[in-house]
Amino acid sequence: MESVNLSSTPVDYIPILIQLGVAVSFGVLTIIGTHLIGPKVRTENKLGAFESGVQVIGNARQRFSIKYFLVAILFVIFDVEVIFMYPWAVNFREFGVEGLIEMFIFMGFLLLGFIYVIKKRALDWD
Amino acid sequence: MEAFILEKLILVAIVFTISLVIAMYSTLAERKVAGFMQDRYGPNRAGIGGILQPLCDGGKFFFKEEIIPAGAHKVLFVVGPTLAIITACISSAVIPWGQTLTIGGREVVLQVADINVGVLYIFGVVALGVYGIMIGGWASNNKFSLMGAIRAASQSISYEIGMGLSIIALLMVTGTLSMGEIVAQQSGFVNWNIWVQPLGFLIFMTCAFAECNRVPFDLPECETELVGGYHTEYSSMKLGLYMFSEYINMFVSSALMAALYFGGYNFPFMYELGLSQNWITIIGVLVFFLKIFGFIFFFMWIRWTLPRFRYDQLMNLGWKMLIPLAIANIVLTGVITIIKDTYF
Amino acid sequence: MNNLFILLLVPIVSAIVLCFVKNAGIAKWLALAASLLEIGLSVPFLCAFTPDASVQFEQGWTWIASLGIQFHIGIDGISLPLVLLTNGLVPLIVLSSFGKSYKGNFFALVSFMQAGLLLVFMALDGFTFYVGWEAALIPIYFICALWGGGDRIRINLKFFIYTFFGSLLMLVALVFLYNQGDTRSLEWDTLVALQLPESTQRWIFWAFFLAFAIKIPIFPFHTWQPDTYTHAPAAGTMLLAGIMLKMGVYGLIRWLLPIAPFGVLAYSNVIMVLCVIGIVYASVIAFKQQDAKRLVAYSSIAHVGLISAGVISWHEEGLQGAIIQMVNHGLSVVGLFFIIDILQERTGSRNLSDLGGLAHRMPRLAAMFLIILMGAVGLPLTNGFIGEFLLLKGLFDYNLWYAAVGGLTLILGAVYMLRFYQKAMLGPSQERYIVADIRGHEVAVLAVIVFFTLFLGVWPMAVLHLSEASVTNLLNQIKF
Amino acid sequence: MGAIITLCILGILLLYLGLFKMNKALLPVALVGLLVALGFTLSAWNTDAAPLYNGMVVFDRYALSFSALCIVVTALILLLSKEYFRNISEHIAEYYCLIIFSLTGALLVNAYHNFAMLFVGIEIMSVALYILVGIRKSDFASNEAALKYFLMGAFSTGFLLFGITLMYGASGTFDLGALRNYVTSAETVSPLFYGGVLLMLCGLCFKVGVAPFHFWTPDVYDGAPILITSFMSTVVKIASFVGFLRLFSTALVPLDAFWTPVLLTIVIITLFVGNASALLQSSFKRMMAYSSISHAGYMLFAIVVIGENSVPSIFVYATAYALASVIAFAALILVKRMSGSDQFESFNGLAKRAPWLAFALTIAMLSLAGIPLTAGFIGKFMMFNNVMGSYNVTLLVLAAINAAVAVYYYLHVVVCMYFKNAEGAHAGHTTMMPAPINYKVVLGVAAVLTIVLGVYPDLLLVLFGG
Amino acid sequence: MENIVSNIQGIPLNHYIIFCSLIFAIGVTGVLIRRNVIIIMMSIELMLNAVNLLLAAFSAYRGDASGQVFVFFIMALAAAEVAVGLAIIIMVYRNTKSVDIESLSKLRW
Repeated sequence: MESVNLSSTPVDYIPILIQLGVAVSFGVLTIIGTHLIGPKVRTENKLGAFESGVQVIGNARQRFSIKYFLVAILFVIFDVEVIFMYPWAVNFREFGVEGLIEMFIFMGFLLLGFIYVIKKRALDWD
Repeated sequence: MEAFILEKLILVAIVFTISLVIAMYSTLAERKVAGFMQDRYGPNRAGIGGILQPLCDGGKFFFKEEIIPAGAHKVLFVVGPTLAIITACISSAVIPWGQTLTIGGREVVLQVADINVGVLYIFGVVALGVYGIMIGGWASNNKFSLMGAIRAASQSISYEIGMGLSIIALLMVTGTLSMGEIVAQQSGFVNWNIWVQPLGFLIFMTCAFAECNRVPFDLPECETELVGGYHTEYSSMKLGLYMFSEYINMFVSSALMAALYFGGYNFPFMYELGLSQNWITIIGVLVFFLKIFGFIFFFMWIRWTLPRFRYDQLMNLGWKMLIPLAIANIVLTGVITIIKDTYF
Repeated sequence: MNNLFILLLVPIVSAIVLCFVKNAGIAKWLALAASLLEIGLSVPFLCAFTPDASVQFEQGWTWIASLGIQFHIGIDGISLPLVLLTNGLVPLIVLSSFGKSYKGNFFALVSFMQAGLLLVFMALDGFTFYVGWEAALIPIYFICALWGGGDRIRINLKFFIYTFFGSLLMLVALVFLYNQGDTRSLEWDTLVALQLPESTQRWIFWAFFLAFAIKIPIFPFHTWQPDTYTHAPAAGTMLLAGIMLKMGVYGLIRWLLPIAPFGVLAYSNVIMVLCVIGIVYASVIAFKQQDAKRLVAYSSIAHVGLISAGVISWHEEGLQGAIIQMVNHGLSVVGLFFIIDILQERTGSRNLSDLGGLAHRMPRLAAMFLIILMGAVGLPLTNGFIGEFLLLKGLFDYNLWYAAVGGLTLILGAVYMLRFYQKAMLGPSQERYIVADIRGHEVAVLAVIVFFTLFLGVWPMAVLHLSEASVTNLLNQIKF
Repeated sequence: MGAIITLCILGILLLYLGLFKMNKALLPVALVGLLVALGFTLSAWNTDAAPLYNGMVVFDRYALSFSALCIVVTALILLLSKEYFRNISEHIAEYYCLIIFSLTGALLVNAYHNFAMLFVGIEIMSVALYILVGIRKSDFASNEAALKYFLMGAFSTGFLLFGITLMYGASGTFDLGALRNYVTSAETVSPLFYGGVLLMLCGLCFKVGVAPFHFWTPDVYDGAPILITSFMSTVVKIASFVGFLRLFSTALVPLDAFWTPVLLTIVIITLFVGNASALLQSSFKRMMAYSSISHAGYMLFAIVVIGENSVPSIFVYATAYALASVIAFAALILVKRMSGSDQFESFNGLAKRAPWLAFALTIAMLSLAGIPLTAGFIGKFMMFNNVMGSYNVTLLVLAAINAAVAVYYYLHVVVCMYFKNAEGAHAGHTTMMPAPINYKVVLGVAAVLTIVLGVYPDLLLVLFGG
Repeated sequence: MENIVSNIQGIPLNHYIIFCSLIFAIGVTGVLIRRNVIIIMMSIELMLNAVNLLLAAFSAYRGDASGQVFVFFIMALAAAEVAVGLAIIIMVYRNTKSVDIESLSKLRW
């Protein structure tokens, strides 16, 4: 535990950049490669949207259930609350009991909101 | 500096190749495991025991015609799978594959990048993964694809909360965000985090399954309902990239689980056997991969054992079970740690 | 017993009580009783008043401690006549409304206004003064707008905003004065003792003057007045012309002269010219009027022009004349407006061309009308005479030419007033009017007015000796 | 601090009461909670006001007095809400809860001693309001108001934050006390700091809605449900002003040579724009919106000339304004319920139908116009006095002109009530349906308070140790 | 921490300030000229992120963590704001079938 290396330099991130570069080039090259290699015979049927062989009706980009949206909003809120816990969790021992209680209060409020959301049946899919 | 970059370049190349190969052979393994579970052979024509099967599949992907539907958004349609494979490939950058290896007097750390926010990095990259699916699904202009994409997004963000919360309990134990540190702390056998965080691990694993869109959480692409979901309209290597990214994700999450909870490269009695550092490292790497393979097998095992969830069950599990459980886990961990620190 | 605060309290209480009285019959008697009680209460003040320069019956409480603002009231020789005038006219006004079926709220407003007016005349603190100043405005606005005629909404809004703007300027000046000096205070004594630099006094002068000039109103600021007077109900007009415009003149004497003497000095010529223009202009316009009420309204502008000129003239005679003339004008204008109201009620018109030959049908009215008219014109032995005489004397001492032009007011006043009387009362009788002579409360009101018209005409010292010492003191106080 | 904690818990309690279908208990519980919070606020009156929680908040008398005012006004507004919310939607508990949360934010803004708390307070206050403004989900005006309010609120928050950031960059602190030290002790104040002050000024001006950052105000006030408008134009506005004043009076006073001209310009523009626009309105609600802009201009006087009198004068002014606004909006709710319109015409003949309502509204209008014997006059007097302290005679004359203009539109409604007769469908109604008891209480309390404070303002002023 | 601070300090502070001001300005411009509500909202987020970046830079320069804590606050509240804002936009969209700011013209300023 003594040798905890807290410091991190931009140099440490260079390998990540390297890996990113490799990944990007892999993805792009593959796409280009298939584009060049594959045969191209275009027919109208082939270019139409696939709906299990049934006649396509309407545009696919239409409105969808509000529930998904609700989930997205809840995610935004809860995920940000979770972010608050990271620094606390890492330094949890230093904060001791007081920090624990404070975080419990925070989580208590979070939980109250959470229970409210559940009770409001915002997460029920029927 | 040049040496450092060269070293890292080689390491990246190795990691990259390994993950691609593992991803490729996971497809074979999957079919083999399926065959085993269902008491049949699985692929066994190409090469001995079907060993060349992935290569054939890959070749087929390349030589198939690529179709971009007329109604699709051309650019995004191509960007989708590319993004998916990129995010899949870079998430492995912070995983420590082994301890240091001394080659010709030079100490090589078997980790691409030991940054102090490794866990956050993984979360960030994993969160990006959903964009690939979302973009591809939306760009296809197909109802199935859109459905799949939305489900994927919804599912992955739902389980991300549970995952984050379960990791918090782990962080309370480890006190660091660096992957290297976390694994180094788990030397030997009794120090593995699984012993102090069993519940956290279960939650994490469940969430990892969901994040990877693996059965029983593969609703975004369930072929019986959505005919492949977000990749309904994809063909040739673009489909291949999606599948690749999925298997790489599986590989990375297995590695993550092994590293976070099962000691990574650590194995019992590693220091007691009197081995030299290089040997410990090499054995460690092998042990690590053994653990990874174990998890990959577990993934497949589950796939052929459990039926798929309904969507409401999926959401209920994520929100109403895992999140409260994860919070309870945090509370438990906090209380126990404090009590332990104060009284023992 | 000589408690000024009670004098203030009675109208307020009666106003609150009257608010709840729905019955018109009860309301008017109640209002009359209250106003008579008020007179009864003010008589002891007159008796106990020693005619010297001091402020008497003073009462003061801390009002807003943190701002150093006092509620401070008192009476001296200048305010006593006006207090008495107010208290004396209000019962007349109430009485004059007996013929109408006003409900309690009307009388409540009148009572409330009475309180505001009294506060203005008694105030010895700038804040108190301002409160009274505004408090008097609200009820008269409602009286005029609720019971008035014509385009009452627009006219009264104009009146309100006009006067409110003026008073805001005064507020600015007061706030400025408040910040001068060592202690934060709006006490009259403190303000008078300030001795501001001349340049400051100049704009202070304008801020105060505009507020007062709009209220009085002096020539270019008078545009609200004829319309408002014409379209207000009779009682409203009486309140406006009889008492409220005195607020402005009183303000000039009480606040403007002592606080900004250099300002007055610097601009007295300008003001004088305005007053004189106002006198001539209003007289000419009055002469052309067909509407009797409008005629009296313009005559009022002419009269107050002269009064203001007297105040500005800075002579004892001018100030004394202004004070007595305020009382006189209050009496006569109330009488005139009441007479017009009676005429309108009887004949349905107050247009001079519709009237005529009423004298022999209404002899009592004709007689009283004539006496009041004489008072307004300023004939000897009536109250107006001594007032106008003193005012002109003051003006004469100031500048001969102003006095000369100002003197026109006597001649022109006689002309348009007599024309009014002639058109309304004399001449061929209009057969279509079946009119009865005045009776009951009408007689009572007019008789009181006639009595005082003659009484003050014979013995003006009744008022003058009250204010003499105070005026002299005021003039001595102002140091150049 | 007790008050803020109480309110937090109260909000959640209300939410859960709604969850368990105890809608009847909502209002009583909310009022009791507010009472408790008020008790906490007042009980802290005589304690030492040291910054708490690492200098995050400070509950000095300044904060406490405004907190108490906000709580009282909220209680009055909540009293009006009894039937109001029920008519709008079934999510009543949420609205109570959101109002309480918004109030919590307001209290935080009142008491901040660190920019973090200012930001958090403003956000809590605003985010709750974004929702409240849009609670008429199917009403287009309400939607639009919510969207506009949200966009403008978020936009102004951006300015505020950039300002805070620049000030932090220059001084290295978010703490007001430390900021003051920086301003007074640094030999040269960094240009970054000046930029920060300007941007913060912009952000805060957006929040309080003064010209030229006012353009969202009328639309939002107009589109929002009346009750919410009344909350916005009273509690929220007051709290924003308090935050504004605290920043300038605590930290930025030494730089007044820099920001006074800017603020002075803003004040003058605000007065004229607010008044001139209010003059042209045919809707009472919109008129109130514009009048709130011009009142914001008057309240800025206290900030333009910061002195020992700033706090009491802004307090008295805010109290008067809040009481009058509550009366006005309560009356508007009643009138609109009957006539379905918030135009001036719907007030026609109100004096005959509902004399006491008309009377209360008249008092409110007179108070807003600043006529003596109402609280509004005392507020105006103190504001004028404040400005006069530094001999800003010109500003004062401009203010006087504006006050005279303002009388016109305030009297407009009085004119409608007393001097015009109802036409059309409502002409037949000789009496209005009687106001519910809670309205009577609110109107009565507010009107009496307006008069009492106008006659005896020491009741309030004594708080500031006059 | 020292390491990262020294590295960040390798870049002149002015560069951060100019860069963030530019981003902020882009955000402001976006709010003012774009008509799509979603894009306006994104522009606002851009403004906030410029602020975050600058705060982090200042914080690193001064070696004072409070700036970074502030970033946390901003992120959390921005999230709340976005959640509410999105809900409002959905509500408006359901009524008007449009996310164009021009369609909001019932109330006129």
